[in-house]
Amino acid sequence: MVPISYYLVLSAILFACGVLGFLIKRNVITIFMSIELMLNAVNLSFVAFASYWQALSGQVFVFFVMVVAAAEAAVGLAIIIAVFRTRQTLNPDRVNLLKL
Amino acid sequence: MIPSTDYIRLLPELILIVFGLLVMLIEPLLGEHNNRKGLGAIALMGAVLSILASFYQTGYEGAAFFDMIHVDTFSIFFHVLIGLIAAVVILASFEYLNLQQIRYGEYYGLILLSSVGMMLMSSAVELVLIFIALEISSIGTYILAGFRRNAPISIESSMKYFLLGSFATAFFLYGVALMFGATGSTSVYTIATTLAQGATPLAYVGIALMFVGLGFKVASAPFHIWTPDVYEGAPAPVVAFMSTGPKAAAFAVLLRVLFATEAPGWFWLIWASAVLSMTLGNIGALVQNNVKRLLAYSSIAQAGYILVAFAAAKDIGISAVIFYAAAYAAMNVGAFAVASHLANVGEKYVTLDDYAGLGRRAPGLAAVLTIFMLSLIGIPVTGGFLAKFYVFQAAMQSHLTGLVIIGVINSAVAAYYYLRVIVYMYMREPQRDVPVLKMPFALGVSLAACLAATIYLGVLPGRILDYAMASARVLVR
Amino acid sequence: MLHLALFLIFGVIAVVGAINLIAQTHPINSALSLVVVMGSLAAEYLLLGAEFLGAIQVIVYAGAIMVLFVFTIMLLNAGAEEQTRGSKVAIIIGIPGMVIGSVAVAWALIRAHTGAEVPVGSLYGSAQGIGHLLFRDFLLPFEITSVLILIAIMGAVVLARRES
Amino acid sequence: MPTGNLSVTTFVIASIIKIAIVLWVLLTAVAYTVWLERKVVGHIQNRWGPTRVGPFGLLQPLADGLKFIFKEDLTPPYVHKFLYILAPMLALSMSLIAICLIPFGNSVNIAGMNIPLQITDTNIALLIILGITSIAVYGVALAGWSSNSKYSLLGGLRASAQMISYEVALGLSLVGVLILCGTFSLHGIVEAQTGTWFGFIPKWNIFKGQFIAFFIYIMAAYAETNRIPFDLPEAETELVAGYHTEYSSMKFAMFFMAEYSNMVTVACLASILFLGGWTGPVFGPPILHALLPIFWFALRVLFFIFVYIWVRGTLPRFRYDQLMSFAWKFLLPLAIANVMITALVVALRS
Repeated sequence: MVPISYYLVLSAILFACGVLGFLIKRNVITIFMSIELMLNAVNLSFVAFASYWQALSGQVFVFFVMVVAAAEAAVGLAIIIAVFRTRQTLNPDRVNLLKL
Repeated sequence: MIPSTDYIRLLPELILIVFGLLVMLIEPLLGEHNNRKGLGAIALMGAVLSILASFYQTGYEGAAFFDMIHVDTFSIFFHVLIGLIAAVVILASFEYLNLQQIRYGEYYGLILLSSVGMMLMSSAVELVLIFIALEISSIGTYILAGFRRNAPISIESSMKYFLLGSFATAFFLYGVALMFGATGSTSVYTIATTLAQGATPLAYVGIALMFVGLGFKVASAPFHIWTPDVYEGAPAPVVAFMSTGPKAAAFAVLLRVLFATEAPGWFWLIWASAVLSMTLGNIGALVQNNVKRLLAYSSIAQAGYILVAFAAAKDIGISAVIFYAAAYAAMNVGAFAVASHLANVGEKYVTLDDYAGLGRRAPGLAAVLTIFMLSLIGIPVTGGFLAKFYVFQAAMQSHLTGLVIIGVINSAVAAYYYLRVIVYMYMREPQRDVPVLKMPFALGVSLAACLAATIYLGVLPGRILDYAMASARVLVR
Repeated sequence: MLHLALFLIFGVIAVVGAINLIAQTHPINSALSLVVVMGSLAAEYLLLGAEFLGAIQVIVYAGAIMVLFVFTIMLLNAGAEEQTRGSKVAIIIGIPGMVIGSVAVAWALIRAHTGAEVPVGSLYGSAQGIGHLLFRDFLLPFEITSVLILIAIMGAVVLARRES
Repeated sequence: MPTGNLSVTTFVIASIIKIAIVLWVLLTAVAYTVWLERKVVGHIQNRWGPTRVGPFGLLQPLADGLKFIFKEDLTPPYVHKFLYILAPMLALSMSLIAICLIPFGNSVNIAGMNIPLQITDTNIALLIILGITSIAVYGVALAGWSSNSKYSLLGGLRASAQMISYEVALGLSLVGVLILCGTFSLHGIVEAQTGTWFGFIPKWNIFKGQFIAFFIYIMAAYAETNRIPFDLPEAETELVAGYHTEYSSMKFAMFFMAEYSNMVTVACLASILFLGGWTGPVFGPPILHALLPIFWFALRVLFFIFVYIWVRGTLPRFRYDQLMSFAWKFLLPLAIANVMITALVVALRS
């Protein structure tokens, strides 16, 4: 038997990894992948909580998150391809017409 | 079986979807070099019909689709607001698309479909649906931001918006997960009943994380960093759309999540965010030379004012938020519509210097922009004044003196940069030759609509205010 | 015992994969690490009884979304990332913010009485169960996702299409 | 519970024996599919095919295998070494894992124990197979990318795009079957097809209105396994050998084996999903009761493999854009229409 909190902690660790990746990576695609990692971590939380509450709706939520992730991936990668076409780089520091 | 009234409760969204599909289906039938104005007309018709459908909903309040959406005065108000924003932006885009050589009719389809998401955000009472609706509106605006494809700056702003937006969405989602963990449900009303029995730390953290996500969508500090860049790069009519529509919808969600669930522990979050937004927004705007960036910072500050009302007592606070959202939409869409007209081919003329001497070269346009600027400052007889007045009044009545003082000081600071635009228009000699195009009919109509709305809200606020009050009462029950 | 052992094995694989995602400099290595994370998460779902989700996780996430990533990396033929100094704002505000956030979440999780042990697969996420929810209670969100997908397709086509 | 009525020890032992048998049969089948292909294609083209090694060239597969083992294992410079080696392993192992979910017959009684003729059965077997095939795309994509060669990269890109596209149609073609059978378990799907109408028309899914789905499945399956007429990823005339241009010796053999064992899996799946699996007349002594279902099953699989080869000997290759538009503009709408009609019929009948 594994306490549900173990799953939650695992999910929190993965989420933190995703946030860290978003902050320090210097390649747009990898940054985007960090976001996907964060979504995955959240999904684990949902499944674990669904188990805790004995409510299938938590699992259904994960289903929707996957759909959203797929839609985001399609749009995001199209945007990245378009940026690459104009700038020939994936480094966000070199995509700098806009100052941040 | 699903009763037919459920479909009426979804009617505005259904109409938008149908017209969005129609635009999409007709677009490939048009030749490569044909004008896309016809598609715009179809889209406009869809937006107008959905506004009418929203009015028609008045007799059919209630829950639909197994308690997924809740049609009430609150949601109807936001439906109409979003429909109006979409319609005005579509009108303002006719000329812009021609000028910038954007030949993709999908533009109109995207505006309609992302409006579907925004409308659903305001009526959804289930976090699942709220999340999906939020994503529809976000993804639509990510794409629209990159629509000036031949300009690298546009596609870069799209990328920036997309990356930061998805990042914020992940936080929102984690917040939802923790909320689900704390209450065992994702329905707003079930969450409310569970939270009423006492909130766990999980719920507090959940609310905070959800606020991060929503705070990003409404561009409130400290989640505002993306705003100036994205607004600078994105096509001007799109900025008019995304600085008002998604924002109004996100405020609607925030109202529902915070007040309908009686969520715990958000007061200081909102307080801090309001102060930061007002201050950072106004200070940032002081040094801007690019009008789009200036308006971006101004919209951060405006979000701050709205958040002040959140912190106030429930009913008057909520009605102040609703009123402010309407006034803000009118003046901001108007200001960006003017900016999009002046920007000309390739959005070349967007700095304050390009606006110098506008008072002589295009007196009508300058006058209109002046009114919007005055309204953004909060000068009487304009909607902006009353909106601000109600917000600060609500805060005063709730004894939030500190917040009101900060807000008033900020308004005074803000007056400087808005007035600066006016000063440039009327008192500076133009540095270079900036051509001003003839005002096309469609844009004229949309500007007139914004102007009328701004003045109407400033002179005869009674009906809207009553309506806002009624909506507020529905929400807190 | 077996449950705990499996949880730990796949948990460690997932965390190592996530760290590897950050540590690798070439995007394709990062992508494959992410596939590993997703695979081990699918195993965790199976442990929690969500077998349908576990399968869908592999098919949709690892099999479709990540293939799209790999495909894009191959298409752009992007090399290893350069080590430039990124925006300082992100590091200065982001990292402390992340630490504070993690502490807050950890605190909430510890206080949340979720230490309850739940037997393996106590909530059996069968396809039937999920289907019933999806096509009844969650009918509207399900239908609305079609708008989401439509908007995504439209956007992807518009943005990635070459100018003629 | 997975162990059924067996004790854990017997379950493990039985499983190991089953795995050994299945692997042996599969690899032999793969070897002789190659032989059969060369023979049949030879005859179609009016030649003999392999004749030298053994009677009718029956030992040819053995000779080929020895050749692959003893060839120099060349790893070109400039490849991404780790992924270059990983790719063929991934391709082969995924195709071998898929086979362990296939039931070859009903359960048999050995020494009073009821042993299912399947390595493992789960409630979501079909989904797992789909998942495995979607992971298998990585083998091809990574092979193309890691070889660091233009031909390989183009082949890999083409292959992964093709496999993803056809997977959609493949998955949708199965939905009709799932609606009729109401389960993801392959065993359950076969069970749902037992019996006959009027005593002679078997109640196979293909006769239950899944005729169109069957053809969509077959076409998508050809594309998934990169076979003619959809073998664009390795179109010799344009891409040398596609994604495995830079591979030689055993690594190449792994891709080769993966392709043929995928063919076998796909054929098994087609028999189970559409042609009633192992159902068929059973008669005679108990030993025949046990073996006849396996025989019927093998017969169907053999039929599919023969059709594979026949098609290869007959049809020319598609052009790439034709291939893609065929998937998206023809197969996909057809599959969706099939799903809708099936669902409508089932809903109206209940």
